[in-house]
Amino acid sequence: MAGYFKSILTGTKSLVTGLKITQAEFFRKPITLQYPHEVLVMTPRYRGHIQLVKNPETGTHQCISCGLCQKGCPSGCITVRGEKREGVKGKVLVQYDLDFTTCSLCGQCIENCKPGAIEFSLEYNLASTRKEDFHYDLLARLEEQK
Amino acid sequence: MDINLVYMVLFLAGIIGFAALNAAYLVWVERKGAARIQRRTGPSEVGFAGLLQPLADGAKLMSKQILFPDGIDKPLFMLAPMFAMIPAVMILVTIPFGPVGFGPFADFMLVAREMNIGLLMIFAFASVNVMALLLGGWSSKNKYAVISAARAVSQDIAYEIPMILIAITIVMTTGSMHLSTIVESQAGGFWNWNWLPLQGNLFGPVTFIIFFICSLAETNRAPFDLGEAESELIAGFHTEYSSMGFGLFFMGEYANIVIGAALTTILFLGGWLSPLPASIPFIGAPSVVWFLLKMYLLIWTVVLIRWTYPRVTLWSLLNLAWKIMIPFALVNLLGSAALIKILPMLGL
Amino acid sequence: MSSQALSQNQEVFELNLGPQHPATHGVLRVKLVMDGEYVVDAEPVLGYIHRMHELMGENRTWAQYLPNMGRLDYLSALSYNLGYVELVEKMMGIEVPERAEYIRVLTTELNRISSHLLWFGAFVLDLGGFTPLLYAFDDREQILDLLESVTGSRLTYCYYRFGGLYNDVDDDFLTGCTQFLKRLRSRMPMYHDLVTGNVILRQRLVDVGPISAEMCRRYGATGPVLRGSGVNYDVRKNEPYSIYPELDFDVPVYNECDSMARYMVRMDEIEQSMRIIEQCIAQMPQGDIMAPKVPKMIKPEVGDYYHAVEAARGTFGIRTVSDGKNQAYRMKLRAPTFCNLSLFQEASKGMLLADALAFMGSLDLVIPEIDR
Amino acid sequence: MNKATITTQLRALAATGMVDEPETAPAPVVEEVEEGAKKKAAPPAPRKNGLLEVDPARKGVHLDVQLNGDQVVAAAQALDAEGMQLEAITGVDWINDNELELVYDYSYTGGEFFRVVVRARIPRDEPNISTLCDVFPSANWHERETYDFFGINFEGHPQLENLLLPEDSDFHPLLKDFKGC
Repeated sequence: MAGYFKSILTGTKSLVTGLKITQAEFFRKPITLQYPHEVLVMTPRYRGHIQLVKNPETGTHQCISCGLCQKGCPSGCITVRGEKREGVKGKVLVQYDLDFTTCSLCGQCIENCKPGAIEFSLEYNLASTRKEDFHYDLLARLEEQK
Repeated sequence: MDINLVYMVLFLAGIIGFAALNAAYLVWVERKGAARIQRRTGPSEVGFAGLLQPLADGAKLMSKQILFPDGIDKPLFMLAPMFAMIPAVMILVTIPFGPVGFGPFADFMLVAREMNIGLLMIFAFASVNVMALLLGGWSSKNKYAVISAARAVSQDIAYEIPMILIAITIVMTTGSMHLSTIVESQAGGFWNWNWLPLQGNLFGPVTFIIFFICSLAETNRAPFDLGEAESELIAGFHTEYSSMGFGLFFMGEYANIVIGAALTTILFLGGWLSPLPASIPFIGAPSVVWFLLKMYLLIWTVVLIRWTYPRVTLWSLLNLAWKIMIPFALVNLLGSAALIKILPMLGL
Repeated sequence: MSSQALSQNQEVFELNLGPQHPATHGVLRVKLVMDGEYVVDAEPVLGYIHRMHELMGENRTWAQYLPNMGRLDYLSALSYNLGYVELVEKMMGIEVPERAEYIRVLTTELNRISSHLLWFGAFVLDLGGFTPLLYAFDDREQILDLLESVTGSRLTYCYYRFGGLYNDVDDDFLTGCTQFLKRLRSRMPMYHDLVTGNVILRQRLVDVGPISAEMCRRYGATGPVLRGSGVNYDVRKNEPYSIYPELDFDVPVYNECDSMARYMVRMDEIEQSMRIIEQCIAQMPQGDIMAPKVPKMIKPEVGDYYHAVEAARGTFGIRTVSDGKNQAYRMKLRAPTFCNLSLFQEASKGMLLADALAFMGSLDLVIPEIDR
Repeated sequence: MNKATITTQLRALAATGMVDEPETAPAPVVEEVEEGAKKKAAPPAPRKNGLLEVDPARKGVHLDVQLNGDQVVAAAQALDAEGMQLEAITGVDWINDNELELVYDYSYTGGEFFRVVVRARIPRDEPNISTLCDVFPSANWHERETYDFFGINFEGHPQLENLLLPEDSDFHPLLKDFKGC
C-alpha cells in the first residue's frame, strides 16, 4: 500500500517537473530564424555547386580543359570541352556544363583539378520547379560575375 | 414580444459566437504557445503576430472539398461531426459566466438559460460527445478509425465515473445541482472554495486534480489523446474527414476544453467569485472577469500539458481511472458525507 | 502466420502500417495482423527506397564510391565514411597521420551525438511528446553548424579521404566543440528531468519490448539494441580501430532488455561520446592530415576484405572482393538496422499496437540504410 | 566460445568435404593471390576447400573456411553451438568460373574479437543451397536479400520472396551478366 502511494507521489512529482521546464522555456526567446526575412551567410567551406575560379590577374578562369574533373566525377555530371586554337598553348575551354541534379557535392572534381580552377560556391538559395534550371553553364556564370 | 425571448435569442447567438471564437483563438493560443514552449515563433505571417491565422485557416477549411470515401455509411458519416459540436453548444448555454461585475450593469448575470439541474444536464450532454467519436470512427470504414473509436469509448466510460462521483460530492456539500447556487455557496474568499476541504469536500485538492484530469480525458486531450494518437492511428476517428467535417471535430474539441475548464472553475474555484472576501471593494466584487481569468488559466494548463507529456497507453489510462481515481473518488464521497455531519458539530 | 491465427478462430484483421505512416519515419511498411489492439503478427516489408548501393560499388572506382557512404544512413554518415575509408586503407596498407585520425574520431563522435539526439526526439515523438524533439533539434543544430564549418555539408558528409581528410580543422572549430560540449552538458539534466524521469514515459518503456541477449544473437542485432540486452559489445572496444584504443571511454550496458534500457544506453552514449571528443581535443597533435604516399589510382590486391565499425545504430560491416582493378568486384554493405529490424516480427508478437510502435522506435530505424 | 574448438570442427568439416584433395592441399591464399597480382596473369583458379587462419588486421577475419554447399548448415550449427552470431550472408558471382560463391560472416559478441567467414561455391546453373533459417532466424532476411540479388534458391526457406526489390521483379542485379532493366 505504501508503494502504491509512493508511486503516485513520485509520478506526480515528475509530471510537475516537466511542466516547470516547459513553462520556463515558454518565457525564453525563440531561437529560430525567420527564413525569408532573415538569411544566413554560409561558412567559407560550405559546399554549394561548383563554379570556375576567377583569376584576379587575368580576369578569367584557369581551366586547362584536361577533363580530370569530368573523369573523376562519380555521377558524371560535368561536361568539359576544350578546343585547340592557333597561337594558344594547350586547349581553350569552350564549354563547362554542370548538371546539378545529379551532383552529390563530394568534391572529387575539385581535388582532381591540378590548376585549382574550380571551387565550391556558397549558393544555397536554389529552388525551381524545372529540372533544366539546374543545368548550369559555368563559363557563362563566370562571365556574369565580371 | 416577451423581452426574455429576445434575451434568449441574443444569448444563444452570443454563446455560439463565443464557442466559435474560443475554438478559433484557442487554436491560435495553442499554436503560439506551443511554438514559444519549443522556442519557435509560431504563426507570424497572417496579420500581426499571426492573429488572423485562425480566420485564414477557417476560410481554407470551408473552401475545401468534402470527400466521401467509398463504402462509408454516409448518413452517419455526416452526422458525426454535428454530434461533436452541438452538445458542446448546448452545454455552454447552461453555464453561468457570472455577473458583469462593473459598470452600469454590474449585477447582470451572463447566462443564456440556467437550469436548476444544470449539472445533470451537462453530464448528460457530455456523454453524447462519445457518440460523435464512435459514429465518426465506425462510419469511416477505416481500420484506424475503428480502433480509435473503440479506444475513445472505453476511455470516456472509464473517466465519466470518477468525474461524476466527484461532482456528486460537490452536490452533496453544496446541496444543489444549480450551478449558480454551487458558486454562491463558495463565497467568502478562496479558502471557502471547494478545492479545499473547508466546505466538506474531504480530499479537496486531490478531487480538484482528479476532476481536471478527467476533463482532459473526456475531451481526448493529450496526454489522453488515444483517440487520435497520430503516431499510432494517424488521425484516429477523423482520419477520413476533410473540410468542415474535420473543422467541426476540431472546433468541438476546443469547445469541450472550454466546457471542461468552465465546469472545473464553477465546481472548485468559486466561479465568478473573487479570491478575496467581498468586503474588499472592487477587487473583492464577483465578476465575469474572475471567471474568465480562472478558466483561461486552466486552459493554459491544458495547453502546457499537451506540449509536455508523452501519450499514455490504453492500459495505463484505464488503470489510472479504475485503480487510482475511482477508489479515491469513492473514498472521498464517503469521507465527505461524514465530514458534512462532523463540520457542523465543530461549529464550522 | 495470418492463416494460422485465422484457423484458431481468432477474430483478427489485417492492418497496413505504412509506407506512409507517422511512426515509421520514412517508407517502411509493416503488415500487421491484429486481434483488437494486440499484434498477432507483424511483417516488415522493405525496399521502398532501395537504391542498389551494392551494384553502384561495382561500377564506380573506389574513390568515386565515397559519396555513396553518406547516403546510407543519413543521420550518422561519418561512421559509414569512416568504415569505408578504413577498409580501403586496410587493403592498400596506407598509414593515416595521427592528427587525421583524431579529427576523424572527433567528427564521427559529434555525428554520433547528433544521431542519438535526433533519435531521442523522434522516439519521444513516437510516444506522443512533441516538445523534446525540438529541444533535441536545437542541440543537434549546433553540431550540424560545427560539422558544416569543417566538412561543408550538413547531413551527407563526404569528408574523409583515403589516407586522411579533405581539409584540416581550425581552432575555431575546436573551441566551438568545447563550447558545445559545455552547452550539452548543461542540457542533459533537462532532458532527463523532462523525459527520462517522466512517469508516463517510464510506464510506456519499462518492461515493454523485451529482447533477450540470446534473441539478439540469433538475429544478429548489434549496437544499442544489443547493449540494452546486457551484452557488452562495442566494435570500438572489442575490435579496436582508428585511435579508439588510446581513448578512455566506457560502453554503457543495461541488463533490463526493455525499451527503457535501449533508451538509457543511447542517452549514456551521448555522455561517453562527449568524453571522447574532449580527449580528442586535448590530445590532438599537430601535423599533416594526409598520408604522404597515397596512390593516385586505388588498385587493391586481389582478395576479399572485411572491416567493421561501430556506427550509431550498430555494427556496420563492409565486405569487399577485389579483383585487382580500380573498381570493386563485389561490395557488400552490412547495415546494422537491417538485422535489428529483422527481430521485430518475432519480438512484437502479442504486443499492444502502441507498445509495438514504441518498441519499433526504440530500435532506431533509418530506412535508407535498411533498404540500401 | 572456444576458438580452438571452432577451428577444429570447421577444419574437420572442410576435410570431409574434400573428396579428392588431401587436407594439406590448400596453399595459403594470400601468397597465391600476391603472385597472381604480380604476374598480371589470368585470374587465379578458384580456391580449394579448406580452412585458413588469416591475419585479421589485414583481412578483417580470423578464420576463412571454404566448404561444400551442403556443409554450410553443419558449419552454422557448429558456430551456433559456440555462441557465434550470423552477421551477414551474401553472394559473389564468379562468372568466369561459372560459379556462385556464398559468403557467411560470423562474429562473436561475447567480448573476444573473433570473426569467421564461411564460403561455399555452387554451380551457377543450379544455384541451390540449403537454408540456414532453422539455425539462425537472422538468415531469413539475409537469404531473401541474396535471393533478390543473385537468384540463389535457398531450399527450405519459409518465405523466399523478394525483399528489397519489387515483388514482381524477375532480374538479379548483382549477377555479372545483368545489363540493367
